[in-house]
Amino acid sequence: MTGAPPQIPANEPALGYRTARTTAKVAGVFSVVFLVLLVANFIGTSVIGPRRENHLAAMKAALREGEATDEKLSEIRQLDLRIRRNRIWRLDFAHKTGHALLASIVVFFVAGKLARVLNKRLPRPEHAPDVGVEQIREARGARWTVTAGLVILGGIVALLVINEAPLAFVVASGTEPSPVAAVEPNETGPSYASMEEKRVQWHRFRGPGGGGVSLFTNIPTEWDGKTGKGIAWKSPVPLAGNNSPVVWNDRIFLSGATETKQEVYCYDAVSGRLLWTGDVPISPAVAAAELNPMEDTGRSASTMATDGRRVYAIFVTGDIAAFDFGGRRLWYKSLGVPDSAYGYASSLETYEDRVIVQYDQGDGSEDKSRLYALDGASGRIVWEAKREVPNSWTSPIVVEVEGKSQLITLTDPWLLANNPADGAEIWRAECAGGDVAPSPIYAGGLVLAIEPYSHLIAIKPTGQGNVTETHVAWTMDEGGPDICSPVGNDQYVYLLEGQGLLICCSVADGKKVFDHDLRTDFVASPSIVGDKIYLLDAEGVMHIGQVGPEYKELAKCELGEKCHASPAFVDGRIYIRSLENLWCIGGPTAVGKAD
Amino acid sequence: MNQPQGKTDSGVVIGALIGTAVLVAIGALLLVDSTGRGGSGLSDAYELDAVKMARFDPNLIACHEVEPAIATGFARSRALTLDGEGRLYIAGDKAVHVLSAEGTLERVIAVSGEPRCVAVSSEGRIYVGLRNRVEVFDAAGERLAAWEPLGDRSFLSSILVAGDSVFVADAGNAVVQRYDKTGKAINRIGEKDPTRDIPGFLVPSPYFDLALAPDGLLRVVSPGRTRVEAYTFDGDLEFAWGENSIRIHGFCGCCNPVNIAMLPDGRYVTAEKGLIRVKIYDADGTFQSVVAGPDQLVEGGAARVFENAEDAEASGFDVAVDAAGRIFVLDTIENKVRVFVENQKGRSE
Amino acid sequence: MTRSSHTLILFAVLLATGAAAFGLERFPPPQFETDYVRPTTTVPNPPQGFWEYIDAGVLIVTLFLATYLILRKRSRRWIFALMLFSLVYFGFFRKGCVCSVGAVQNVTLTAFDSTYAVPIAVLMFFALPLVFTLFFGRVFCGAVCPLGAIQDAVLIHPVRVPRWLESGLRLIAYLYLGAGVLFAAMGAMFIICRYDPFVGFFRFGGNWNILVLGGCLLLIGVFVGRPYCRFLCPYGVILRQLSRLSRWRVTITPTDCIQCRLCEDACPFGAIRKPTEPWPAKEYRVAKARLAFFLVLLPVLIGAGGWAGYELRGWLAQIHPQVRLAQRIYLEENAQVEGTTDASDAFRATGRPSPELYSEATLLRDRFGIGGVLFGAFVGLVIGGKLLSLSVKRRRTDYEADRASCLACGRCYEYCPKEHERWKNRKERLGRS
Amino acid sequence: MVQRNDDVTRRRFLRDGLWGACLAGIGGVAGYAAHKSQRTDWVWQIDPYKCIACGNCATYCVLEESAVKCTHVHAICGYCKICFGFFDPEPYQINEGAENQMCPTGAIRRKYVEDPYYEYTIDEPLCNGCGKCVKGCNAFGNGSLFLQVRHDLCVNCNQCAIAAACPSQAFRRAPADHPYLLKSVDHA
Repeated sequence: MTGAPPQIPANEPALGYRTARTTAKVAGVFSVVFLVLLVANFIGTSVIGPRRENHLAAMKAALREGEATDEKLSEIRQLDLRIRRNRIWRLDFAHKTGHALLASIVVFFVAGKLARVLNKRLPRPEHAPDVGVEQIREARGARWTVTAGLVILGGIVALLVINEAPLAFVVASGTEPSPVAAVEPNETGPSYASMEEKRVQWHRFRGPGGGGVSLFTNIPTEWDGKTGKGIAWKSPVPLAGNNSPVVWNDRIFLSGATETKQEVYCYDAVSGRLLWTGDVPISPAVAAAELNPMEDTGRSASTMATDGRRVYAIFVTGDIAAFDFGGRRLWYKSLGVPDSAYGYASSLETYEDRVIVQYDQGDGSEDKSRLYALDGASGRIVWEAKREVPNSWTSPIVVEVEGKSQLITLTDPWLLANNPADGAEIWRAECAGGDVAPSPIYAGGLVLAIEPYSHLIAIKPTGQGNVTETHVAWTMDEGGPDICSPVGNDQYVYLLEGQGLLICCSVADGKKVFDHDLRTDFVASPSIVGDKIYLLDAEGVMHIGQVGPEYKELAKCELGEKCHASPAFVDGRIYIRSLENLWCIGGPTAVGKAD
Repeated sequence: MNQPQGKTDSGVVIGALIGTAVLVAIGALLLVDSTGRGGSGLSDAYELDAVKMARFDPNLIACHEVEPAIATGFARSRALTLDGEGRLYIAGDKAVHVLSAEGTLERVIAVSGEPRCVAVSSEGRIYVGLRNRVEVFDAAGERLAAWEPLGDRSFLSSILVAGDSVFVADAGNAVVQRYDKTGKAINRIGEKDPTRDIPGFLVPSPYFDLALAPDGLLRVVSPGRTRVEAYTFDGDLEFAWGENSIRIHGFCGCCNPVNIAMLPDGRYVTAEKGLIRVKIYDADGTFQSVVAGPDQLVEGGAARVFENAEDAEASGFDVAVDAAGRIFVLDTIENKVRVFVENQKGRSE
Repeated sequence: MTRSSHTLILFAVLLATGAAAFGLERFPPPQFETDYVRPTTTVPNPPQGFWEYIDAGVLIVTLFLATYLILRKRSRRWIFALMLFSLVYFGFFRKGCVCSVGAVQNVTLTAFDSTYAVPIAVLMFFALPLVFTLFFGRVFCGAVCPLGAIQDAVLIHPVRVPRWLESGLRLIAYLYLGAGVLFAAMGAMFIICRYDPFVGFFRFGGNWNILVLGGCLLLIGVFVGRPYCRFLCPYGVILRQLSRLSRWRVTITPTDCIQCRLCEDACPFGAIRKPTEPWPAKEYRVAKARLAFFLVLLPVLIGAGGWAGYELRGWLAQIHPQVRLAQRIYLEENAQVEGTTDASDAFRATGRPSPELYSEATLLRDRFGIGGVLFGAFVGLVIGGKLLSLSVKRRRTDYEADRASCLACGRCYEYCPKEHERWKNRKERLGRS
Repeated sequence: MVQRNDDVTRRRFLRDGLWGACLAGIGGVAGYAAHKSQRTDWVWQIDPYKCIACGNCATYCVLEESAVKCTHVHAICGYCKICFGFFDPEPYQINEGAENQMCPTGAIRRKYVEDPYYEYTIDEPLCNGCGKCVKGCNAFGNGSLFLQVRHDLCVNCNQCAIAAACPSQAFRRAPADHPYLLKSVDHA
């Protein structure tokens, strides 16, 4: 041993030790006093305060019932003042006492520690017992305590497992409810949303009527995905898909799929949180069918649709399912694996409590194409219309013509109008050929249909039977996009070619008004919001133009991610699905000051 | 450790101290309030108990509900009126729904904006008040006219056709505007005018209703004064009645009643928000009976409105009366119309 | 402001608040005849964000300083001074929030909640102490953590906690960590913050129960060195394991151990390990068998833990307010309880159908099932691993600080005669120069 | 001996590997979080449309005097003569006498502006966040009174104690650059 540690004297406590000890004791006493004061104050606040308040309340009640005198009034006011003053005084007292308590405790510990240091003694190791044995014993002891801990834990677990957690609602919610139970409990209202309700939502591909026209005018025109300006939130979408978001109030729905999984997602419009994920099974027939959709189509190109109560999704496999807004799957069925050259891509539409499926497949010779209306609550087929047409990639629209609903579908070569109530055909016109993908729209009282690479044709939807000879309003031969659907209002109709050529015609006569080359690629369809046209290119840049006789660019907003899906425009917000994320544009979630 | 003397003694003390501390700590931990039922910590004296406030003598209820309620088909319904044949005209969202007396939807009239109020003339014309303008439709739903919009401050909340005049209650300007049937302004009623002893309407929220009484006078609600005022068509204030009280005989809150309707015999039906209650007052303004109280009218009772800002804002129920004296209540929370019939009448029929 | 921006704001409010698509229309306020001016609503902004970065900067500086003081300067006084500074700055001045211990949950929530992202400063509070521990041992615990500091400051009369008890109690910390991460991941609550025993002292207020809990822990801390750090701290558990791998660490002696035994009782945290002695021959045989048994037991424990965690999902889920609410609503709807609560009233006031709530809560319960499996398996792993490590013979020739348990407080330095020699030498060297 | 050396090297290799793995793990977690991270901090705030004014804000806050206070947006206020945020449900008279007030701390001031309007302002230091007035104003009036977390008082706990006790889950984390969720007006 070389050199003893300093400041450790032999046995005599160092100078000041006693002072430190006394200080510590005094500080300790003070601490206790302050603590008692605090507790007393707390008790006073919670016991005496309410008693006085009740007295006050009784006096007030008496005042209302009986005769009021100035004395009574002033008595009440004085008591009221006393109560309020007392409350403030007690708060203040607690605050001060708290600080005093802290100070005395600090003094106590400083003095205590000091005393300890001053009274430090040289360590005198006792005779070491057999270290080896001791270590073995220690380890054994520790093992036993850990084992004891294990046993205690096991006991608690056993106890809890035996007494099942009180989660009675689990039974009520049920994971796989029967279709009977799934019928909306809403007994008074209709089990579907009215057309009027739908008009202010975005319940299907390209919004109400499928025309890409939003009734809202408060849609943002400025954002930047990189800096986050104007972005309310963005949330990752687990599985890829080219389908577009649909919106009902504060819920946003979209789907995604891989070869092994088909999922439906519901997001919260407020937070962007993924509220639930729904699974759609893949029918066993798919494995045998060697389904091989084109990569550009993907496995979930069909946009979902909702009737305000339930939401429906169909996938490239022909598997269709319905969910309630809480994420329960109501039913599921396979419509048979579709025989589609590029992969099935038609989106869904809803009519009353039905979901409409355009199911065109094959080459037209095998009698396989159908138009279905399924019961939204059960999935049962309400009606089906056979049609001798080959596969198509357009989406059905339900429009109101002269107060009656028409279900319009575009195929090769027929543009067909059916009665959505019973499926009966109303009229048909021969107008397109080849592989049709752009969906028909209804604008300016005309149904407009595109034949890719060829022309745009306008049909008056007022006829009966074959109207090819009688009801063609005009044809515009200056080109036809192969993917993007047209968009139009009462004055203009716009065509957007995949490479960025925007053609504008007059709805009245089909005369070209202008064309304008945006020089970038497009997959998403254009939309009109008020007097603005929104064009989302494949790189995620939104070109916002003025609707009018010439193209005037109003703004250009970048998202910074590639986009294939058409955006949804609802009530101050735009929902855009990029390849990876769902974006909500429309300012931050928190809002600035009121004026 | 290095405690030469008194080792065992201090050991016991320390052990006891630690043991106590451990027990107290565990106790404190287990007793941490995780219920969220602490409330404001104030005594009951300061309680604002909606249920207590909503309470009234159930014997005062002199009506019963008939038929199932009629769905409006709106997400946000706003106003209700009836025509001579008992058809219901309900304004909501961006349309007016015309329902047969049995409650089947007959016609949907699309309106260019959100309608706030609706009235039907004897010849079947439909006058729809939007935020600051009036649109006129024929019975088939064809738009006949759109009157010149009023200013930005305007906020139309009620409309009434009486004889050749159309009266529009403008809550934003707190005045009743009288038009002829072509939309030409005739005069303004109820503007503050000390010379005519008119105090001016007080309209703190977008509820401002008027009705035509069998005596030929207009009845206009001045909600901020919790009273009903009677005016001639030329704007002379004849009389007024109404008392502010949370109790059943008065109008509660700061701006009630929100809507009124006149029974064929000249009695009033009033609707209040906040504490949603529909009551009947006799022709001189004396409280008579209750049609329905908060517990009958709102699922979840009075507390629901107190606890939900959205429901509170939608709690201005509209009332209408048909020729037979049936009382129609437009539930703007659940978006349906409920029908009530007075008990005596029900029996005598 | 333009009219359209007003509308935008309104709609944004509606969306932000989850109101239905229809507008809650506003109504023009009264027009005043007098020249009364409507006051504007002013709302004070939160303290500037730069404080966070100052905090992070102070954290880095204190960590480096602590490393220097502990590993190079080897001065208990300086370490104590730095510790007091940390206590005053991170604790009393910055009110103890955010701390590294709680930051575990923020990072977890980031991974599981798409709407939440941990602020950079909080991320630094989480990651920096871990990195430092990986290099230098638990210097964070020694002189930077305000929770450790407040306990260290009150330690006056250390008593020895038997090894067996210490090993057993430490399991609580692992359970706490697992639960903290689980509940943060599920978005239920930050329990580590909610039950933080000392933060109430830093803020001069808080839940009374928690204050009492903190007071008790401090009272215990007068005798038992840093009870929270040793038996409860969930972050300490991570630091423990990382510290086992640290590049540099606290050594009792600056040179080599002369087995003088003076430091034997120096550590109030029981972190000084004695040199080992060879086991008796028969012990080896038993030890081998035991080791084999525990090796087999480990996967069994993990499996059993996972199973138990899954089975307990219903109980675990109940800490989530949504699940409790669903349960309450169900009971009320089926007339199994009397009356209503604020929560159930509030739910009913939203007008949402209860089945929707049930399926949401069931979904949550199922997610707790997955979380429970992982949580249970983790606990199984910890217990199994603990039993294994207690059955392995370690070889130590000197007195040394246990890598995992050493809190780097520097108390043992002055007990080592070699240290005094170093001081003397340095003084001499200084004197010569 | 040779074997022992092997053992030691193997151990060291294992230990180094583990060390590297831990460092990489921390880096990975930090990297992932940083990738998602935002520069702004989060603060707690009350969604006024979810708040049911249960009163918990007055008692559950860790501060002695709650950081939640009543906020009044005058742009929404109707300047009612009879304000049920101010008056007792059954006031004896319509004046400012203590016997007629509802606020337990007398934190609302009523001031005559002109016939028939009265201005109401919150005396913030007195307000304890109990939400009595919020309930009254919501139910009967325009809802211009509502509770907000005042960020000059709030210490921004990582887990807000009131949020944990909020029965309507009205508390949520808001970005620090938009720290308030005010009710707003559409005067368009």
